[in-house]
Amino acid sequence: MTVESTAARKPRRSAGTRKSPSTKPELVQLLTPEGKRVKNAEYDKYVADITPEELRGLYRDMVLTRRFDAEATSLQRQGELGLWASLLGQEAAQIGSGRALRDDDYVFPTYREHGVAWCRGVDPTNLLGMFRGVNNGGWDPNGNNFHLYTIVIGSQTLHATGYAMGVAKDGADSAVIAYFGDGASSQGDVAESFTFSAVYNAPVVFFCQNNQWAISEPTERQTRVPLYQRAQGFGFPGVRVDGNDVLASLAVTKWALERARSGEGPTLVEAYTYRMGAHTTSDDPSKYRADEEREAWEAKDPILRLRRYLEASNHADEGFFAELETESEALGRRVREAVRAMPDPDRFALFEHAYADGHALVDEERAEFAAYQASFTDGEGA
Amino acid sequence: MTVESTAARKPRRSAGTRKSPSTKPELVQLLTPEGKRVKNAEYDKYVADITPEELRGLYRDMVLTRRFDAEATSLQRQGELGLWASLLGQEAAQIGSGRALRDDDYVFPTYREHGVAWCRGVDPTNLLGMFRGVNNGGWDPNGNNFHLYTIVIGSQTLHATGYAMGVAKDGADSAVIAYFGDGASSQGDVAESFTFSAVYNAPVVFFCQNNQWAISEPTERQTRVPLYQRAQGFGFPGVRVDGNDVLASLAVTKWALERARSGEGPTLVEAYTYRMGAHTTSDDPSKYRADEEREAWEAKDPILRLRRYLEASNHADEGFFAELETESEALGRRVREAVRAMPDPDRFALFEHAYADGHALVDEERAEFAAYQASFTDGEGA
Amino acid sequence: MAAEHVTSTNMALAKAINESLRRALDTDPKVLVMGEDVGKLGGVFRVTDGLQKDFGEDRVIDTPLAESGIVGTAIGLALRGYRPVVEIQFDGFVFPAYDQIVTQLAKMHARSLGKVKMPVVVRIPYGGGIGAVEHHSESPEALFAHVAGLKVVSPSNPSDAYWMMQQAIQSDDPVIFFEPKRRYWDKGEVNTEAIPDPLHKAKVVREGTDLTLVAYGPMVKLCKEVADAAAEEGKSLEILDLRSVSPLDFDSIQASVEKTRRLVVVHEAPVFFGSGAEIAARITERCFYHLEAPVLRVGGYHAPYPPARLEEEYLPGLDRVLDAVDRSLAY
Amino acid sequence: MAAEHVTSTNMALAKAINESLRRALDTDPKVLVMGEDVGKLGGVFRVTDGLQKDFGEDRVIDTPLAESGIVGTAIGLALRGYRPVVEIQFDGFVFPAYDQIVTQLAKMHARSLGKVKMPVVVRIPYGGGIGAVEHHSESPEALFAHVAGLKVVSPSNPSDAYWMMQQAIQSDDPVIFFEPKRRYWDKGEVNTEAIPDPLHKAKVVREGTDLTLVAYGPMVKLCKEVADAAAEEGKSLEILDLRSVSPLDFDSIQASVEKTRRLVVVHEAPVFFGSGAEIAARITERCFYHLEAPVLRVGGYHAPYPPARLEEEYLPGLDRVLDAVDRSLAY
Ligand SMILES: Cc1ncc(C[n+]2csc(CCOP(=O)(O)OP(=O)(O)O)c2C)c(N)n1
Ligand SMILES: Cc1ncc(C[n+]2csc(CCOP(=O)(O)OP(=O)(O)O)c2C)c(N)n1
Ligand SMILES: [Mg+2]
Ligand SMILES: [Mg+2]
Repeated sequence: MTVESTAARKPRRSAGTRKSPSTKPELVQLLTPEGKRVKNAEYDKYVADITPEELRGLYRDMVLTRRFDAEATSLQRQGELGLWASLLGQEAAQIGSGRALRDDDYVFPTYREHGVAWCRGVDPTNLLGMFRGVNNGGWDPNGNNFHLYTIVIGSQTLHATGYAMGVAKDGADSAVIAYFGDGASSQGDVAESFTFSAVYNAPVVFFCQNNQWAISEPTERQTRVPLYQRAQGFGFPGVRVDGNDVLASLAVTKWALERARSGEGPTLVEAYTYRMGAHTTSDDPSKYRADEEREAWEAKDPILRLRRYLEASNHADEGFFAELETESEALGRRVREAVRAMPDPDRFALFEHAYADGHALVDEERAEFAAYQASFTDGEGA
Repeated sequence: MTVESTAARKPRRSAGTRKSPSTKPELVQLLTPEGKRVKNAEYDKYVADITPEELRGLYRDMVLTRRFDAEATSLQRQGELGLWASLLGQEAAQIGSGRALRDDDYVFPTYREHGVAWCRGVDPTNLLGMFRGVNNGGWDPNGNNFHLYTIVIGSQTLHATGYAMGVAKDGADSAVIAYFGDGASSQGDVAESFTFSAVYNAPVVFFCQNNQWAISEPTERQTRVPLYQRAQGFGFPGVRVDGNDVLASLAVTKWALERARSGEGPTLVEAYTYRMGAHTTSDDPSKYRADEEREAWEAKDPILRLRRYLEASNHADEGFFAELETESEALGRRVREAVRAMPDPDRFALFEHAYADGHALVDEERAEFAAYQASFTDGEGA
Repeated sequence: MAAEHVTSTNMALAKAINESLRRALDTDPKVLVMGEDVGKLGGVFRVTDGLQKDFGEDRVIDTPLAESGIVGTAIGLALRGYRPVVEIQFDGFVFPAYDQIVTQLAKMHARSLGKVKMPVVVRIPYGGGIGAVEHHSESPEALFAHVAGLKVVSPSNPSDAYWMMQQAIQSDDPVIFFEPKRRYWDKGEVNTEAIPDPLHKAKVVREGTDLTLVAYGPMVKLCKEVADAAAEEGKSLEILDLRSVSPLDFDSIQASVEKTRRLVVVHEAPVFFGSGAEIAARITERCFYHLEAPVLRVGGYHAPYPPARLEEEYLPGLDRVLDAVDRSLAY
Repeated sequence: MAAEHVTSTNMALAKAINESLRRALDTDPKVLVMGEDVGKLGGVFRVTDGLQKDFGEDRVIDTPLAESGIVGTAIGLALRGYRPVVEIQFDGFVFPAYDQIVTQLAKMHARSLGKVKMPVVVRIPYGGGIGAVEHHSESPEALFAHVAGLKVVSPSNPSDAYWMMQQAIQSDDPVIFFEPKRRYWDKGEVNTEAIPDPLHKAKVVREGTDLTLVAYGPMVKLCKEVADAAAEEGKSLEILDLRSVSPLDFDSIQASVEKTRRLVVVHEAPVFFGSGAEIAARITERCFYHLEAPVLRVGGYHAPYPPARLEEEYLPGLDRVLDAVDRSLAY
């Protein structure tokens, strides 16, 4: 039988222009772009006792993270790094959620969570190893309960879920947080992590930074309704937070972590934010997005917003900002120097760590490689 | 850092005992188990003009499908089939949805859609080839717009979505229906098919027969909320229908197909039903479920239910039922004989169809195989 | 193996794995068993029969129907210090988990510069000969052996099944454990107090002088039948049970080939890019001046696994292996 | 190839594929291009640059970020009569789609007893040498060649890239099209009116008498450098560009080896269970009495692809191949 009828169908709306059938999604916001503190009945309590010092701390975290990020970008331009994935614009989502964590919580990042790494106490220069090409992951995940960066999109959400299942088995009351992007939301693995975490009631928070883009694709290529709504069909709550509002990001993540700790299971947090830079230093956003979009988001800059609040509320003075500027420069310098001093790995590192318990073929190949290297008169290879 | 805190966590509820946070899900029902027609404001219109003859037709479809299914089960016991996956109990879901289709619609089944195959006009004996082990799929999918059975759980939902994308590109107004089970709902592929179909607004109906079991696992191992709710997080509607009610299954599927045809995009239909038999003839349900459960569902038998309605409404007389009995036996006989007469494939079929355009290695292996076969004096192999 | 005070029991291969899992669950609280239907049902082959009853739902875990999820969460559990043994229900259903296995499980240890271990066992009942429908009879071991970071093993008998499972669980590396499903019901002695051979060492299961047959998993039994038949014709075949596909014990194969000077490799998997290719290539390199004949391979054809009624034609059988033996000896 | 009225243009390999896709989109309305970022961006390597602009969003489709979904929906589109050319962004990201490729795409034609065709091309930029981060430099071709139902090819130069893509799109079988990403910017003549060689035929790209070098994709260029260097030392190497990994053109390799009597296979993928194993095994069988030396293999090690600063050590380079040539000639 062949299909003959071609009539009657209404013209399809091209994907991406389709509007959500639901009303405008709620966005949890505690600080307006102008730096005004707005009340929120549900989430205020999670930041009710925050001190001016802590607020300055958040500000400092964001500034230093941005400084580090800028340094990395410029190190890439100078050829010191092969690639860099900038977090520019996503500082509030990362610092807010990162500072909501307890030491015994565990983090599963993507490749862009430099701000979260900062909160965990991972030395920023350690993050650069993989981008310089000296290793594929340069820190001990258990050193700061911060897992390695994961490049295969979405994979880490399952690791986080499994880890959280283990936390529950241990009877511990720590929580796990899995970061992923708007693009990642389309991966089957992410859906499976929702299923597993819901079925096992695992103490995990799914933290989706919707930065509006997956390389060149806008979020409408991934979903036709707001992403936070994905959770309810799996039986757990989802909430959208203003990801450029560090206070709101902190509060909502605290709430979600508390749910995890108290046996309520998983939560999805969608942090609505914006990737202000290129996808990575290899990317050229001018091919696919207009400058005006970026400009509009600059008005919502997460750092500027908190600065306005700090200034208006007199929680920080000139001295603080000046000192931070100095600290910032020092960080940039330290990172620059550390990267330049980072040695290339020894060639025999090729064969190391492929296995924990060894493998006969690896031994054989290492020996052949050594003999081959030794065959050169200069002892150095070609 | 090690995780030390083990206190404070509430005892976790073991998965599967967790209750849905939502209220009792709505179940679309047009016929009660007792065969009473109940009104439904939304869906009545899709069966408003159904004739007594059509009702008898649905009944006949269900009876013959069940008869065929029983014959296949007994053919397996007799060693004529290697395996059989019975649809016992799911006749209404399959006949109802199958009869909602137009000829130019396209079906992507699992391995259990014998009733849908029946509605499409696929000769039932063709379904048996793969269970007998003479082929891996014995009919021309384009012959009846009924794709081959798919064994890898969930895969076909993506094929259906792609096919539907093609239908839309062609500007045709036909629709596509993808069958899958409650277990399949956990597969990443199913989630990805939801994403793709929503983003491209593809004319596809996802028809999930929730028969309460995925082999030995109850649906609570796959989800903690009713499955039809999964759809909303992807931006399209989901509805739960009484899958043992053939009228309701027909009506709801018609509604969903109409949505597809008119450019509204995908719909999820969860047909709430019960696998009354074993998972397959290899399975032993006594290992994991109580007889009482099955007995409770027997009271909701889809065929009995329609019979009660037909009888009470005088839409069918004794003669109809008697004649159907005879037809039923004849079908059983025909299937039995056809299966027994089904020849084993020629051994050279091994090499056929691996490729459409040929492959040098296959040619080489075929030639070697032929020479090897010819090397036996009896010309028959060992 | 020590012969004193032997606690040897005759049991089927499936039961031997069951007993091995039981022992692991019993002795190490970090060991978990996970998979579809592994709980009350005890798996479709009953390999995990009774384990959930005895160790609880927290240790023997029925999972959602999603293989990527099973392996992905097992990785997370391993990161938390657990030692998950996951079951893939049939060979053909490992592919949804392939990404997690290849890009995550296999590489995590190296990626972390050795900081995290991945003690995960992936159990896969594999191979044909049981008259099953599509996707239930495949032998995908080569697809794992090519991937660095994984170890790939396959026992051929109950004793090895028992001990290799113990060793796989104790390994800090991920082990893909291929179980020869058509041998699940074959019985053999299992001595649960033996000192096992190393996991990745091949075993000479029959000595011979004229030709070496190399096999693993389900094909070892066939090779014994081949050797019996060949013996009647006066040919003395040596049989090596490889047991491990990655690493391959080339030293043992080489030693045998240096003696017999002829080698035939037998596996169910397709010959093209199969284990036989790697063995042939490396052994030819190592034994170039010893080989009297090219290494011959007997295995599946380059075609999708056929329907059950054709599988006897597809699978290596007595005559096809004997034919290869004759061809080799004819050089 | 006819030399009269030639319309030959010098272009880069990436551009040649772009032109080939453009021609296919232009001539066959059923051809579709799908993948992540293939639209406005033109793909991360700009291989699809400008195609969406010229053929519209309905023909050149940006997909959600889900490789299984990409291949799975391409299968459905093929069932509906389309001929999708899908892009996997990098080698390491094909694995989420592996299940759909292996269990569905590869088997659909056989499963349907030939009733449905699967004219799907899966484009995969592959291989290393560009200093990328993890998962961006791998060569997984063996994992596809082992699977019956698939065809696997890889061009080494712009002309082949252009014509092999035309042929892959015209094929009714699924073709895994491995694009040598580090050669994307290499230029060469492309004659768009030529009569191309058959898709699965190897090409002698340099004649020689002392030893045969076999390679495909990115390694062909290296082999030419090797042959140049060897020539300076008075050694005459023949180079065969395989172009196709499944099927492998054993006849052409055999013909060359019968002449040179020595064979070295070079690929970036790990040697263990790689293409070289299959080539070595079969050529040794076919040319047992011709070979003066065992077939030697040069390729990646059995370790995860290393970080960029080590990749030159990991990848076959001039010296390593020359070393293998010397070892072969020393027999
Ligand atoms: C499985 C897989 N497919 C493709 C890629 C290539 N890739 C890297 S980042 C990216 C986009 C990710 O978008 P999103 O999840 O929104 O995260 P973001 O980069 O915006 O932080 C893609 C397609 C990948 N890394 N992994
Ligand atoms: C990918 C995959 N994993 C596992 C299996 C084995 N298997 C066959 S049927 C089945 C249960 C399916 O349950 P459900 O989706 O509810 O469908 P039902 O059998 O109840 O109709 C399983 C696990 C499979 N066929 N495919
Ligand atoms: Mg994004
Ligand atoms: Mg079910």
